[in-house]
Amino acid sequence: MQVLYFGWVRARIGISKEELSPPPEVTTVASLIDWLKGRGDGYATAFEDSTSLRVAVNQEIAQLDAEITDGDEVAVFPPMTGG
Amino acid sequence: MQVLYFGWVRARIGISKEELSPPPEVTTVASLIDWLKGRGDGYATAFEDSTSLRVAVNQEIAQLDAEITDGDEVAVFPPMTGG
Amino acid sequence: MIRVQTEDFDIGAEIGKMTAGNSEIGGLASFVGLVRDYAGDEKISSMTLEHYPGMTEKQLSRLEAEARERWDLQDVLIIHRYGTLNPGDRIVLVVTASAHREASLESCQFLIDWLKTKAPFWKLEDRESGAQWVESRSEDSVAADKWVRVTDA
Amino acid sequence: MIRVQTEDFDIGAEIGKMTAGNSEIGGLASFVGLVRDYAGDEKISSMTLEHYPGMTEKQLSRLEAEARERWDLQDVLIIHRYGTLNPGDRIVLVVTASAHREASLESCQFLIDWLKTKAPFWKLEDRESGAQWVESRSEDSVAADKWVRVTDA
Repeated sequence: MQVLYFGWVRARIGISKEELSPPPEVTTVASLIDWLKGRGDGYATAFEDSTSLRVAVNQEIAQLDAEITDGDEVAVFPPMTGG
Repeated sequence: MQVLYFGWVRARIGISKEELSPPPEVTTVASLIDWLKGRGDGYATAFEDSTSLRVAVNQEIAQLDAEITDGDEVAVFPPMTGG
Repeated sequence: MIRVQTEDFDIGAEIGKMTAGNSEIGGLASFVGLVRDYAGDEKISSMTLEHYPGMTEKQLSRLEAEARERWDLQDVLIIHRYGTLNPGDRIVLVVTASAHREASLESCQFLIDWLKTKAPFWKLEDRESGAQWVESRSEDSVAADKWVRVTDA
Repeated sequence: MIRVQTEDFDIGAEIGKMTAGNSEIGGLASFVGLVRDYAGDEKISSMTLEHYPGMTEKQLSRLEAEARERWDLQDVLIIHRYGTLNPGDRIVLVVTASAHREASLESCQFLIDWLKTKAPFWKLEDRESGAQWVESRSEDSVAADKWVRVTDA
């Protein structure tokens, strides 16, 4: 599973992209985020406040409870500030 | 008194500007228009429907009952179509 | 700034001049009105704009002042052409610049809506069937009236 | 048409290309967003825009399609820059062209409002006090939400 981070999520974690193989209990974006929190302080800080997180699955805006599988591209980022 | 015509008012009357000395009973734009109607067919046709006429006195939008005096610049025209 | 002229204008150059050296501008909205080649299903070969010299400049200056009073604007430009124009030719340019996008977009819309009914221009279209004066549209009055403030009534 | 690029753009040239040879366009609205030199009372020395390559293009194309579905448009152009920009630099250009001014003005406002909350860009300001991520504003969500149609809810 390809996981991407942008904005201050990326800055706190320290990397912009990683290839991960989460355990079988990770079936939604929310559970992925919970699992990621255990990977280090940067992740814990980045994912501290889930209300300030936005996600995309396969480059489409999704909700935290969206289901994900192995081949998906999942992105976690702050609210977008385009324009 | 300087009187100006624009748009189809000008086209119907056939001139764009004239220097006039209306009689003393002409004290408002409406009475000026009534008086002008007697000056020829072009005027009568141009001023046929007073609801489609707009006026300006001294280059300021005015109403038909606006008072006018000798030195004024009075303009009569169709609704404006700027932009 | 307002300009009433027969010559064409260069949108990029005008916007460039406005933003050069003013880095307080966050949003810049513009509108260009052009001569269309059809009125309904009738082809237009040209359009002649007549205006009221003197009053036109007064009215445009007043519109600019009104926009600046209602919104916090860094700059305003209104250019309105007159004379004979061909389909595809530019007629009018409105540019508004502000620190914030809302002010620039709203004031640009305001100016265009008011120009339609408050700028002393009249348009004569040269159509296949002959010359035809462009009539004012009731929608334009409605659009202009939505900007009237209760305190003005 | 949409473009995501680091390079600057030439507003006059873009608008010129759009109107050249299309005399069905009666109104053309545009918006340019620029980097301001201050955030509150703090001076900004530069701004770095990060985006989500792939998703950005998808989202901008979707916004263009949505605008074309809602309004009768002759043309749409969205150019969004990324990378490091200085105060006064252009960030984004939206141009909408239609036979009628209302459609061009409304759709331009719509696109800018939706870009704010639906285009995957994030902005890092280099301020006197250090680097600071630009936060999303609740007003921007309100502005974006006003375009949500009942049928979409």
